Amino acid sequence: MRIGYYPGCSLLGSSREFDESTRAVLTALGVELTEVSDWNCCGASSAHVLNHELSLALPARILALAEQAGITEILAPCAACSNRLLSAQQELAAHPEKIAEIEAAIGMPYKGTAKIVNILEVLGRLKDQIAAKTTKPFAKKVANYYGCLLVRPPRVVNFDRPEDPQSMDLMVKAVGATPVEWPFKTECCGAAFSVTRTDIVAKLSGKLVKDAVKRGADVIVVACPMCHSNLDLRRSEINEYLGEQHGIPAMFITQVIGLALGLDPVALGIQRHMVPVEFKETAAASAQ
Amino acid sequence: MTESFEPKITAFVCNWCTYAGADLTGTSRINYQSNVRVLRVPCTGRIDFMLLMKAFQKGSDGVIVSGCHPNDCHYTSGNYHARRRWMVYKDLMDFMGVDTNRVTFSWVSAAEGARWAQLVNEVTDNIRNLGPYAEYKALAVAGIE
Amino acid sequence: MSSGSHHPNLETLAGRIEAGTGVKLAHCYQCGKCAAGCPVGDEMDLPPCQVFRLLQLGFPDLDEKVLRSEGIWLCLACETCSSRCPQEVEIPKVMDFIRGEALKRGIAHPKSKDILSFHRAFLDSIEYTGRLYEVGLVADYKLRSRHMLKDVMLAPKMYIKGKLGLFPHLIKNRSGMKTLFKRTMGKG
Amino acid sequence: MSRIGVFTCHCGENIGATVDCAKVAEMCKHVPGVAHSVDYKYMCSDPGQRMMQEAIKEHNLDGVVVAACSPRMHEPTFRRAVSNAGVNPYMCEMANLREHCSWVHEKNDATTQKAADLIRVLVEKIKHNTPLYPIKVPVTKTAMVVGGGVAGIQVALDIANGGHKVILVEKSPSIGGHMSQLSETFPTLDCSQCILTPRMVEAAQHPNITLMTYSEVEKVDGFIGNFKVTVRKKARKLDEKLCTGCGLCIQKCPNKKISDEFNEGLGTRTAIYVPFPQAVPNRPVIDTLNCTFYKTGKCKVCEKVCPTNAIRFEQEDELVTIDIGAIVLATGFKLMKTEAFPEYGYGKHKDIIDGMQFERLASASGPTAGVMKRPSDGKEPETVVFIACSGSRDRSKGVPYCSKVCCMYTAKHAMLYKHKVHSGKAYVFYMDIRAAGKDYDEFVRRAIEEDDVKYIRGRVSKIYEEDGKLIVKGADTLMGGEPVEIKADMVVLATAVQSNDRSEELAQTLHVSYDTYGFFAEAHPKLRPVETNTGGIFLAGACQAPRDIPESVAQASAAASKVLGLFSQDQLTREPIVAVVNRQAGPTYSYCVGCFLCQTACPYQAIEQEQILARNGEVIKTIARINPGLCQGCGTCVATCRTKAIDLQGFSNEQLYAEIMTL
Ligand SMILES: Cc1cc2nc3c(=O)[nH]c(=O)nc-3n(C[C@H](O)[C@H](O)[C@H](O)COP(=O)(O)OP(=O)(O)OC[C@H]3O[C@@H](n4cnc5c(N)ncnc54)[C@H](O)[C@@H]3O)c2cc1C
Ligand SMILES: Cc1cc2nc3c(=O)[nH]c(=O)nc-3n(C[C@H](O)[C@H](O)[C@H](O)COP(=O)(O)OP(=O)(O)OC[C@H]3O[C@@H](n4cnc5c(N)ncnc54)[C@H](O)[C@@H]3O)c2cc1C
Ligand code: SF4
Ligand code: SF4
Ligand code: SF4
Ligand code: SF4
Ligand code: SF4
Ligand code: SF4
Ligand code: SF4
Ligand code: SF4
Repeated sequence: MRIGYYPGCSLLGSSREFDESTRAVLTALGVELTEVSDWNCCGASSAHVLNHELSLALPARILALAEQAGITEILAPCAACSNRLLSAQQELAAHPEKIAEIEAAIGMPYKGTAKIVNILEVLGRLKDQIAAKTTKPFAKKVANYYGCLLVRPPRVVNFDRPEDPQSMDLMVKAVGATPVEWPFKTECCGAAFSVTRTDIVAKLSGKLVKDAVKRGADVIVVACPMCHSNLDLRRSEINEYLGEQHGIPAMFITQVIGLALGLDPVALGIQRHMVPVEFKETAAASAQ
Repeated sequence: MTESFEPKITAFVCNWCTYAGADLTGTSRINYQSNVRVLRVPCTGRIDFMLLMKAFQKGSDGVIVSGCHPNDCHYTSGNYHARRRWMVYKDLMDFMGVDTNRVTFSWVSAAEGARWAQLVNEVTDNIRNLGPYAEYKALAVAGIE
Repeated sequence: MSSGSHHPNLETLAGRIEAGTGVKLAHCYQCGKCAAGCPVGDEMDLPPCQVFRLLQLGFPDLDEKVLRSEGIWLCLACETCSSRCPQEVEIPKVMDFIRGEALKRGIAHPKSKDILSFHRAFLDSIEYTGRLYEVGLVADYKLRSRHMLKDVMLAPKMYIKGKLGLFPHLIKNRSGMKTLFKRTMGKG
Repeated sequence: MSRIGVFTCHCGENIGATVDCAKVAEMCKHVPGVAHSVDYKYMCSDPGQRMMQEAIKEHNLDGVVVAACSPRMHEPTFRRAVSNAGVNPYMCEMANLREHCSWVHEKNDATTQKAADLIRVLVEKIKHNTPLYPIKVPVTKTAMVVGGGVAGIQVALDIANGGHKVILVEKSPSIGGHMSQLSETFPTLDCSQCILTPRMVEAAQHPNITLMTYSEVEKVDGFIGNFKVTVRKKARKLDEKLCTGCGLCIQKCPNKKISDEFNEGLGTRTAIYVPFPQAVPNRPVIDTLNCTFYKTGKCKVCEKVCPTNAIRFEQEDELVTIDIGAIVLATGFKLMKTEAFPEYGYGKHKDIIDGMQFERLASASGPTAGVMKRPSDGKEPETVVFIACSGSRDRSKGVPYCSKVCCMYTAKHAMLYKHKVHSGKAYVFYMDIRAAGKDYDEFVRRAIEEDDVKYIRGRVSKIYEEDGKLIVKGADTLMGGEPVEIKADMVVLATAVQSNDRSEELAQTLHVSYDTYGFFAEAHPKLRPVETNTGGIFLAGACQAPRDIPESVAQASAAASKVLGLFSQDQLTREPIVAVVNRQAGPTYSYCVGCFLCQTACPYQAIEQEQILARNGEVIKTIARINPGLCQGCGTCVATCRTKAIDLQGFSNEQLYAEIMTL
């Protein structure tokens, strides 16, 4: 399988390990990634707050570049990116009269034909292969955290169920993990306020961490760099807010699969987490 | 456009709504211009293209088609079919060179006596402004009948 | 014959919202489900349903109350409300729109400043480099918001973990980026 | 050459003061075809009519134009008059000189001219009129009622008491419908079974009523007064005549763990079962999907224990065709399931139940014998949250309408709960309280004021489980959208009332219309609420829209009165204003080219396909044929037909063209 690749900004910086593990896992599964050349930021959680047209133009440039490179399908691992790309693509499809102005802004023709997929969709297609190649089953209890942007708004993303989604649960099962039943799979972590309102992040993410622990999870698994930042980078604020120390790690789904496939933990960027990826009793067993 | 031109207006109306509405105009003694000649049909669904064309052929300067409001049709959906057909008629007439400004589709219910008077007056004035439908003769010669 | 076409009245805020977002305020029937599920509903001075209620009446003083509120700056665009709204009202779109309106009129809530500083810093970073330069963003944000101390503890750790690039990633076509910003933001 | 008489009426001053009637009469004399033209002061008066009848005889008239008031006023009068004088009534037309002329125009020459024009138009029309004769069709005086809920039972009893035969077809093994599942009923809180069971028994024992339970309508042919209905009697797998309903088989059936429909999945039943103890008829059926014998070929315990040897494993479905004069649809509704609520867990929490499940929990004959126990662990719930409008008034769930009964049953549920668990707390999330019936609002107020049910105006966004409690996240819009969180032990969703499964299919079988949501459509929402567009088919109860019991029963009696009205005639007489398809001798046979565009356009399904056969039975041509019993004379088909193969009697192309040509 060949597929276009749009890593997005956070995968170059604060969430490098998502990029590393995505590349490592997909390479191991024989997927070839063609990175969109000279890509720009999609505008993420800021552009739409300040300027609607900008929030269309930034994603449109990325899609136009992909089109130029002959890419028909783009993987955007970051849930925020894929959500933004989809929103812009759909709005322009519904309002073709806006395209001319956007083309003028980006200085390129825009067709909006490339299909945008998230990481769970791509992994989902490879599930059988993943299960077959699993050499070190990830025998953990997992709280799968999908966050907001992967499944919402359903009219835009049209992926999985908007409440209690299942795709990640099925994926971790395929590598030997046990998903826990928990109600906060798609509850907001505070995403966009990661920098500005850490108090809100601590409160919202705190609720998630606490409940995941309470329901017996060994690890929280995510598929979005923003969720990960909030659950990992902001853990000290969270613990401070909760007045409790929670060391439950937050991992990317690609890291979980990578470990199960027997890939080198360093290549998966496991060491980059603020909350160390350590498991109470079973840790040693699975590392072997 | 001469002041003395008195247009000939033909109205196709359904028995249940507009005909009754026009009756109510009478019972309420609301005056309107006398140029209109009403032809009663059971339902606007009954009105077909040829009837409209014949009316023009016979020298009508304007045509009114009026029935029950959507959803009020005595025959449930006759006016629905009529409405759909009118769209097609308009296109067809346009295509044939008939001046579609001379056809007015409307709804007048059995309770809208005043509305009927208003409609007839509006259409009469409008057609009076448009003048006699002389062009039709040319069309007729071109063989569209 | 009544026609279905309908033109929003751009003189009113409700009309501008409808024209700008496609959301008709009258669709909201005040069930409160949005407020009930909003992760920051209890932090907001005006929960989403109240925002809609105040706007629905079309009284200028109530419109202004909304535009001046803090709550509209707290919306995370998490889409919880809109995915559950029985009337399929796209609430976050309206939130985006009215924040813009508040800025234009210069009556945005003072607490919006931090949030705005962040978004401005974010967009500036993209405008000049094409991509987000996180260190630059944080530094820039701190300068703008004057929250100098916040997060200083985190940065070195992130650096050690290889998560903070000290140099921005520059895209090649930076002039293209400038044009893009001029043509979109330029319109204000 | 026609001999037409024109009679111009002055209506006293009404016409005469504006229109120069004498001049009109004079002008009409010169219209070709007119043999006689007079004016008179009051045409509808006795002397007026007599004058007209004498003129018909004297001048040997074959057609009459009465130039007077609106035909909507006096057309029947004058048609009767000419008929009495020996002229076919449809050879009489009325020119509307009053409502359409004298009352609405100035007194001047143009108005008089218009009056004359109106008459000339009709003179031309009459020249093309043909005598028409009222259509008579016989009536089979047996009614079929489809659906044996409270509405169907009421219809059946009313018609049967009116002296006519009724066949009551019910798809499930017993009649009773949803009402038999209810505990107590608003607004009086009387026991549902207590008021319904006697009716069920009465229906079963009525000499005029034949019950066909466990049966479904398969096919309907024919038209008003003359339907042929094919009913599928599903195999009960026993001989109903031999079975005494002793219940031994049920006691002994080893297969006891089947989820019980009557108890909405809250209880279990056996493979051979009666849905509930008071079932009518009290005869079991074997559920072949779950019976061990049908799955493995072994068991037959029921057969062994049956004292009357009634069990028949080999029994097959049976098709019966019955002549029916009128049909009443009373197939009721279904409730939206809790699975339809993603935000409330897609139905996975056992303690989130729907309204009907609550009825079973509250019912003395239910799985808990009326003791409040929550489904998950059987504990008495201390806090119960009721959510009104669950799925109703909710575009995102495809049900924008109000389900009408849930405000009331939610108040009832909260009250019943409080009566059973005195220390319990009951909360109702609602948007509006719709309690518009007699004693209804008082009922809701009682729940609030006397039973201390807390009403919270807002919707619930999410429910999740934590530590054995259900966390209900709502908001109170009367407090400005303040989030409200309640830890509940049980949640009852007042889920939407929806059209029954396969109701659209049934509507198509019967050729009745249905709305976007699958409810059957009435002929007119205000004036013909129990009739359908199809003559002879009527509606009762919740199959037409969400309804409560009082309304269902009222509508049932209304439908029955319509049927009795129909059955009071031996023959139906209908106006002959119907469409006909052109027929002629071979080789053309008909202009009809068999496109059947007309068939799809006809709102009454009055158009059938007819094969023209050669002598050897070979089909030469398939053409349209109008069933005059069904045709209502709208003329839509005429306008639709491109080959002008259909015409409408009384408003034929020829007649209308003639009118136009006179303009
Ligand atoms: C939870 C709940 C509580 C309620 N409480 C009250 C109350 O307290 N008071 C009150 O007045 N109302 C109450 N109602 C409303 C009441 O249930 C309805 O008004 C009533 O049941 C409608 O009766 P029906 O005969 O029209 O339909 P149903 O009761 O639905 O009966 C229809 C019958 O037709 C049968 N049927 C369906 N399809 C076919 C077919 N194709 N062929 C043959 N048979 C078929 C069905 O098996 C059923 O027996 C309540 C409703 C609900 C949901
Ligand atoms: C402001 C208003 C607006 C409404 N709008 C609507 C609407 O839009 N749609 C709708 O569906 N409904 C509407 N309704 C309701 C509607 O008017 C009633 O449902 C309907 O009129 C009831 O009809 P009825 O024959 O029962 O009673 P009525 O219309 O009251 O007729 C009763 C008749 O009985 C006569 N009468 C009374 N006592 C005696 C006696 N002792 N002896 C002989 N004759 C007697 C009266 O003179 C009267 O003619 C509206 C009502 C109101 C008040
Ligand atoms: S959920 Fe939708 S309808 Fe309900 S209050 Fe919020 S915006 Fe309005
Ligand atoms: S999108 Fe905004 S208003 Fe809606 S639930 Fe999320 S934070 Fe609240
Ligand atoms: S027939 Fe009509 S117009 Fe003539 S007197 Fe009678 S009511 Fe008046
Ligand atoms: S045991 Fe026989 S007689 Fe008794 S109920 Fe069963 S089938 Fe009927
Ligand atoms: S044969 Fe079937 S119905 Fe009869 S006893 Fe056995 S399982 Fe029950
Ligand atoms: S009856 Fe009441 S609860 Fe039911 S849908 Fe209507 S308003 Fe909602
Ligand atoms: S539309 Fe005319 S030609 Fe076609 S089937 Fe009907 S009658 Fe025949
Ligand atoms: S006249 Fe109307 S009802 Fe009769 S067959 Fe034609 S379309 Fe059907």
